[in-house]
Amino acid sequence: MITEIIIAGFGGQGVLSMGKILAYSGLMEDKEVSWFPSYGPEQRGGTANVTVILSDEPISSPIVNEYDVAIILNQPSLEKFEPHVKKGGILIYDPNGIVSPPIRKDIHIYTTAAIDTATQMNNMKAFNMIVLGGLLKILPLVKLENVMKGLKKSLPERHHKLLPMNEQAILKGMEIIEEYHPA
Amino acid sequence: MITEIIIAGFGGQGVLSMGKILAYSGLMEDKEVSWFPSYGPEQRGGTANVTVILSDEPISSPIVNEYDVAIILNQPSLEKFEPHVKKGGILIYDPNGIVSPPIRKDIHIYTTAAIDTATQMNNMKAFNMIVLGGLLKILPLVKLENVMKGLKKSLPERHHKLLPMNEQAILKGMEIIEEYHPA
Amino acid sequence: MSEEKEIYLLKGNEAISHAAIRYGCDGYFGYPITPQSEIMETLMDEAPWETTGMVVLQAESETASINMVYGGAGCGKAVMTSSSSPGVSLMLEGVSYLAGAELPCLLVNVMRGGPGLGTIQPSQADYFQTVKGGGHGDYRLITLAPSSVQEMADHVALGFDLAFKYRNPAMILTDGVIGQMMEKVVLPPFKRRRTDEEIRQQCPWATLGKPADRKPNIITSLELDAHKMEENNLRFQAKYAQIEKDVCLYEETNCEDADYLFVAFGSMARICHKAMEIARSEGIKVGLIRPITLWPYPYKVIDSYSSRVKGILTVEMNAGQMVEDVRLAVNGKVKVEHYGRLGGIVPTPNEIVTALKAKFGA
Amino acid sequence: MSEEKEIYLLKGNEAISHAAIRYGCDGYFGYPITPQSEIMETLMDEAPWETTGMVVLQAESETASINMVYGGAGCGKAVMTSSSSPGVSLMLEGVSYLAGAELPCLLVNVMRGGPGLGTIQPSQADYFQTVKGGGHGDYRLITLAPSSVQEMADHVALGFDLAFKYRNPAMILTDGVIGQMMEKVVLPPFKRRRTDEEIRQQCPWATLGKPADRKPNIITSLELDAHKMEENNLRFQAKYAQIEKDVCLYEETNCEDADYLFVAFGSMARICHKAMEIARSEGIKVGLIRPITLWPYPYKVIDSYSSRVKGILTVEMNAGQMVEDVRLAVNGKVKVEHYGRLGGIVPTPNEIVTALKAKFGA
Amino acid sequence: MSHINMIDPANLVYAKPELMNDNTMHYCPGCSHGVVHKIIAEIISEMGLRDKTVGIAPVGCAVFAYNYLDIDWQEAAHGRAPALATAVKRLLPDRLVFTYQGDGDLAAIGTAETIHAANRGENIAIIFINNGIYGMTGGQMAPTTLPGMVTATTPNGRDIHLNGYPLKITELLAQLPGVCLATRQAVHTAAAVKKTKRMIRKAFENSMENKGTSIVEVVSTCSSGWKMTPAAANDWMVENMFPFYPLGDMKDI
Amino acid sequence: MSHINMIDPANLVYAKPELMNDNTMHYCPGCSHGVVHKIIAEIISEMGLRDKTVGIAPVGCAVFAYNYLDIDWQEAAHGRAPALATAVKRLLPDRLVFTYQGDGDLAAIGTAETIHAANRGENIAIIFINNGIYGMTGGQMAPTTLPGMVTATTPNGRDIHLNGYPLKITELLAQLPGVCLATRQAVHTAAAVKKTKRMIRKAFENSMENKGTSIVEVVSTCSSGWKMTPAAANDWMVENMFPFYPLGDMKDI
Amino acid sequence: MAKIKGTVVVDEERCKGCDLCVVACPCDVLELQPRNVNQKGYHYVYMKNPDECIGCANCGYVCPDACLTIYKVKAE
Amino acid sequence: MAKIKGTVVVDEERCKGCDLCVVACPCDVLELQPRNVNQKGYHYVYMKNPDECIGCANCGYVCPDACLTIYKVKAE
Ligand SMILES: Cc1ncc(C[n+]2csc(CCOP(=O)(O)OP(=O)(O)O)c2C)c(N)n1
Ligand SMILES: Cc1ncc(C[n+]2csc(CCOP(=O)(O)OP(=O)(O)O)c2C)c(N)n1
Ligand code: SF4
Ligand code: SF4
Ligand code: SF4
Ligand code: SF4
Ligand code: SF4
Ligand code: SF4
Ligand SMILES: [Mg+2]
Ligand SMILES: [Mg+2]
Repeated sequence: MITEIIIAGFGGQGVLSMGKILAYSGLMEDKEVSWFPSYGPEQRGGTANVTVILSDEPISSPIVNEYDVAIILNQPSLEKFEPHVKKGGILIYDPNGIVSPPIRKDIHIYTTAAIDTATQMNNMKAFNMIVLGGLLKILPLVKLENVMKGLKKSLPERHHKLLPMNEQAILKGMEIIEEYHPA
Repeated sequence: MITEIIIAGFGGQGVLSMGKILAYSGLMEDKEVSWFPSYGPEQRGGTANVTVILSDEPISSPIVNEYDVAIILNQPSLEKFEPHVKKGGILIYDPNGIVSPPIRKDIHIYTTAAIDTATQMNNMKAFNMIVLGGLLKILPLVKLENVMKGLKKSLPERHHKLLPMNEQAILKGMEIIEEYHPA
Repeated sequence: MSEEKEIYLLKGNEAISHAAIRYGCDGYFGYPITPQSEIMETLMDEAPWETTGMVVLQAESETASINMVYGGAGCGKAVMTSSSSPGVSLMLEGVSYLAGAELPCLLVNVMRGGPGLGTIQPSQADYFQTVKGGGHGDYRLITLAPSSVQEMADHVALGFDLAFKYRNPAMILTDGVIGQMMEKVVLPPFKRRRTDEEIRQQCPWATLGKPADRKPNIITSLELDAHKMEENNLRFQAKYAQIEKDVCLYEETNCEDADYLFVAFGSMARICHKAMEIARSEGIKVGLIRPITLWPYPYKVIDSYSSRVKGILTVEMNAGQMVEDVRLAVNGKVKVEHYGRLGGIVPTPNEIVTALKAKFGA
Repeated sequence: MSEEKEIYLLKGNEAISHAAIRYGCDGYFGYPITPQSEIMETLMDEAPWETTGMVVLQAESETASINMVYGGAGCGKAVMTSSSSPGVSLMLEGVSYLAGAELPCLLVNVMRGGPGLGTIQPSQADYFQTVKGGGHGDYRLITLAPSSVQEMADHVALGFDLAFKYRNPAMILTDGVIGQMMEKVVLPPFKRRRTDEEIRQQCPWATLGKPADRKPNIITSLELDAHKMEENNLRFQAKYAQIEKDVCLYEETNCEDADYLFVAFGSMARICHKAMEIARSEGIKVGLIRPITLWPYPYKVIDSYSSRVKGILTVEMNAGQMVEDVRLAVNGKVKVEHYGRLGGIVPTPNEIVTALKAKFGA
Repeated sequence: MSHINMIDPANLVYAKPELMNDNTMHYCPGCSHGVVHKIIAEIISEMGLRDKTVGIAPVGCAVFAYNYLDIDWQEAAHGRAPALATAVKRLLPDRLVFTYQGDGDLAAIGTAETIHAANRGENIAIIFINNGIYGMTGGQMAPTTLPGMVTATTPNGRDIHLNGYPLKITELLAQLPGVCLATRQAVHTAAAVKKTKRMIRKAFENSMENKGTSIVEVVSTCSSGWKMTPAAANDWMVENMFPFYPLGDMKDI
Repeated sequence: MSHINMIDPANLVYAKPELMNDNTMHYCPGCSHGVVHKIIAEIISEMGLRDKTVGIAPVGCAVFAYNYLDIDWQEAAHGRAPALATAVKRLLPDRLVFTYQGDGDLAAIGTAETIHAANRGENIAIIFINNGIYGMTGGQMAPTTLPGMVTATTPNGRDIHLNGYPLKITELLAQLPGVCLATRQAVHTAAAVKKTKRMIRKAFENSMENKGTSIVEVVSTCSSGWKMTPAAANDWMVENMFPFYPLGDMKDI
Repeated sequence: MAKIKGTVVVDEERCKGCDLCVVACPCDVLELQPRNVNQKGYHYVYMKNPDECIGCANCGYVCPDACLTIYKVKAE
Repeated sequence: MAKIKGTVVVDEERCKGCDLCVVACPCDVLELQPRNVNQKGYHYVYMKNPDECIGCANCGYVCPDACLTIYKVKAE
């Protein structure tokens, strides 16, 4: 099995690190993983994205044409990546700031009100974990325990105290994700 | 007709400028000419040489294996170039400072006591013109008047007052050249 | 040690830094430039001067960096630098000096799109610069083209080892894809740095200070006497011929029954691998040759297929550079075409398959 | 004017300087290096700033020189620099920028033996650097290879004209033989420098100050958007293809009945000419192809002999560089061999004839 | 008078400069570059020199300066802006020629070009944005990074023994006979902005009057590189940068 | 006592230094390079550091320094000696590392490397031969060429408007915190030679004691480039170079 | 007594919410939108206390993105 | 009274005839060979007034080519 995922949003939203945690989680499950970011000069509010591939076989190309899963966190990214989700694939987006929602009917679309939830939790840092929770709910790519292991691995020691908060955020994300059907 | 000449000695002896005057003289006679120096960082008393070719036809290579004429002004140059004079060719040298004179019997060898003569004339600057005079005596490659024209052309205006002195030196050189027969 | 066999998830750039420390690298000198700044940043973060004693210095420019490499290499130390295309161009005088003075060292170019300031996106347009002659004069760089993060790590030791074996600079020629992507990687075990005494033995030419019992060691690329300079060059050429005999790394995949071959290096080989899978799934028998050393180039292995396949497609992120070497390899025996994307665009597997069909009617 | 048809006896280097002044060159920026320092020295001596208004400036380095050229060229001015091998290596980032910003200018490399500091004697070992890619990225330099002092003068105008026609840097690639030798030369008549108004018309892209009625002119090689950067590159490639169609200079001598061909450029073509004479005098029918433009390269004309001759010998003062282009030209149809001397040694006509016999049993 | 009624050209006291176009600047929020851009735009307008100006952009965050000010621009290779400017000014002696450079560009890789252009007394103005860091490439140490300052390549703070001392290049330049103006300013307050504007205007006048090289250093913030909010960065600058890089004129002749 | 009898090691007061070998130096008659070579050879012997010394030769007339002093040498690319020295000294911290550079090498193409090595306070000694000209390449203008001085590229004398000002780089270096010693000396008289020797020795001691960067400028002659006899060149130097490049210590801490 | 009054027009789409104008204002006139963001996702600035504005333009001078236009009148 | 006497040994083949030692000598001891040259063509230095030499070594210090060896004794 191979799952090709794009995560895209504004720089600063934690797009790259969400991808990193996903990749680390895959690593904990002995999967093959690849993580390829859009990179550049400081993103300065521009868009950022990362392609994460989890696979049981060696991964040939870290760059792909189409995605099994697209996680979309702002309007420009939605426009850019919605067309590249594989038929029957998954698109998850946070409706905050989205003025024209997705329209495809040949894919599964979900919303996660992660920004609002994080604001309510008064913890914007949890935002990307909430999104990740949503993904794991609908596509249990990796076990939660392995996500936590991955997180532990990817965070410097001094941040390990934040682990419980992150776990809560993931669980919260699993709760709030909702299916969306374009009109 | 094509004449391939090497002039070689210490840097500072006027080797390059003698070649230049020869080339200019050829120019005055509408010959094809080429002048190719050994070049380098300041010669600092090292050896310097220049290949001058005078020809009625276009000159293909400015660099040659063997010379019709070799004009030799110090010991190292003698050692270097004597073997490369064409059979039947000409070698002219100033015996001053030469400890082992030329030995070939298949070429024509001449001596010109130019250094001594110049010292006597109290005019070391005339040295290379004396040598040139010798060459012209035994091989009238270019007419004296064209040498003078060439000289005029190659010297900056402010040095034109030196022309008569140079002419005298050439004439002197024609006088003092002597054939030499190796033992 | 089990800790050392631990699997890491690292960027290609980071893998290079960790591998360098573990190799016992003595010094890194560099200047920031995207997409490779993580190499120096990782080293600064690891602070190996506190552990192995490795020196890490941010230089004032790439020009300074490469000349620091020259200074360090002249002492027989295992030193390296890294940069990306424009920065590497600034190093070329120094690279030619390194080659001319026969100094072992490791250079890394994480290529980005040019010419000029260009773009920071991935590219392979410095192939010619690296394998034909960026700097002046006849010289060669042992050139390694990793196509995975694991190879980024592995090629550090390989590059240094070859560099020291032949007293010649080695270059890891990679690009923004491999430099920036994260993959699993097994890092090599830690080796300690060589002592000065070991260097004196292994590199008797190194300038470590002249003891009474040997002549002065002189590191120079100068020889004003053209005859002696020619001798130097003949010695270099003989060495290059020896390296060509000894070293030639490549990877063949599905070539035995192939009607068409992809030839691609580095990140493009990864993408061609996927394109090969797609083409095979459509019934087109495609194989892939991945040169791992770009110099020495695997001319022979490519030529060995020249009368067995119907066509060869080189895929490069440039306007057609390695394709010349493939053409030189097959010497007219089979049609060789080039497919490339430029200026930072990474071709997708699908478009490569399409290109194959278009060029060869496959 | 008769005065202008006067015949001069000049060094190749000096011819370049006089030709530049007469062309109406606007600026020269350079740094001393043997064997080409006479170019700047002659300019300084002529003091054209007092006559034509040409700027002549000794820069602090070759790096500065090439970037001054960039600045001047960006203003649509006809500007140039010159150097020799190590100095040219230092210019390569700038050269890539010039190509990437599509700036016309004239570069001169009077090659000496490398690699490294090498020697100051003549060499042709920067062929690859010039025609394949010295700097980073896919770019091309219009490359002229004069083989006489007359051509040194003539190629100044030719180089500038082509550079401006195609908005691309042009390079005169020559060596210490041609740079240092004196020959007869007819200098071109004086042309006055273009006025700013003329430049505005001929180079609407030039940065001369933005009047109200046009958009700002921007000279840059940067484009962070990879798609746009690819478009830029495709534009460059299209331009290069056009130049390849339009421009290709070479000289054929005695090729009609030839059994063997010499292919050689610059000073080596002169020496091969003599070798050809010697060989013919011995009854070996040898012809000579002298590429005058090294890029675009006369692939077609060489290929046109590939089924008519028994062998081709390229003669170069390097370890075998242009020979690859000759091989690419004939694509296996005829045996191509290389003869070269290295490190500053100029081969003699005799040894070339000997090499021909040895390689082909001619 | 209601707010809406005040909005009348007659009452205008401050607006986006005419020469600054509508492109969104790519700079991070609060980046000093934008302020200096505005100042330059205003001066060129005020001096009526739009058609006589050639700006030289650096490699650094200001590489895209050419996208924001509607004048002719050249984009230089990293550190070489003074070399470009030298040629431009010598070939177009009646133009205003200025470079706009960051600390990495001017004081690291471009050290030789900067010093030699200034020492030749090229009639150019050099605007030098000293934010103590390499902004563009993600916050590595610059030659001007303060001791102890954390950057991507000094994760534990600049250690002078490992990384050398911060370089006060403007002090060096001030001593060169070719330099007619050398000053250090900032743009964190309205007053500072006005002072900086006066000095840049003077630098531009010097270029037009061929008086030699002028250098205006602007001590700046880089909130992204410093990992602070823009306001906090200003405070940090006042507290830490100013003592080391004191504002004021070093030379003005 | 007859002259022949005086020739006894016991009576020796001066001889070719032990570390200087028998190769004929390629320098022109009277060239200052030779004198400075001798001084360096003497000091290394006296300090007993032959087996601990790495010298860095420049591109310039002294490129062949490695042929004359029997120590380990590296020959640097033009202007980059301080970069080499930086790496050598950091990798071999207990060695004596010095560069030997001409004015073109150090103060033109190598400006950035010189300033940054000094500013980092690399523990190296820089011996700087300022002869106001590019000797090696045939006498072109150097950054230190005096106004009015005739060279191959200033045939009518250096004109500061065309060619810029002479650069007093040692004065600049003296101000960098990384520099512990900056001095300007000469070698035209026995007394000057002795003084220069003291300062170079100090510079070498500084390198061994890791006190920072030392720079010893030696105002020198280039009789070939200046087109004078060596003796006349010395006089010209005293009359013309010394007023502009006054001898003395600028910094010594 | 003539009182000086000012007003500030914000180019909301240009604003990057850097807060520098807010800090620079001597009269506490400005504030970043606490919730609303512009299309680029920034909390842009607005006049919280419009009547306090004296039209000094301090805000304008320090705004890096030239988002602010300032007008001033002498009010009765 | 003890008089200081010196002598100078010239490495004639090393000497380049630069004249610097001649100029440096306080006692007019040295001179360049007016006619003779060494193998490199230089008029090398010799002791014209050997008895004037005080062994001060000034000549040695300034000789760029390290041609001079100087000895000194206290003569009665
Ligand atoms: C030759 C070269 N080396 C390195 C780089 C990468 N680079 C781009 S900008 C920059 C430094 C920018 O810092 P600074 O000049 O301080 O400007 P800032 O971004 O801080 O305004 C560097 C190192 C490059 N583009 N070219
Ligand atoms: C990159 C490069 N540029 C130019 C040269 C040519 N070159 C050799 S030495 C030299 C200048 C030497 O002058 P200086 O440093 O003053 O030393 P000097 O010969 O006067 O002792 C130059 C320009 C070179 N070798 N390499
Ligand atoms: S990185 Fe720093 S200098 Fe660059 S735009 Fe952002 S704040 Fe400004
Ligand atoms: S050219 Fe000048 S510096 Fe060079 S060796 Fe001769 S005198 Fe000395
Ligand atoms: S104009 Fe002055 S008072 Fe009004 S908002 Fe701006 S800073 Fe505040
Ligand atoms: S200073 Fe400008 S960009 Fe910043 S918050 Fe105020 S208006 Fe917005
Ligand atoms: S030792 Fe003194 S006195 Fe004797 S020759 Fe030398 S300089 Fe003259
Ligand atoms: S100083 Fe030395 S080289 Fe010069 S003349 Fe005297 S002994 Fe000879
Ligand atoms: Mg900065
Ligand atoms: Mg000098």
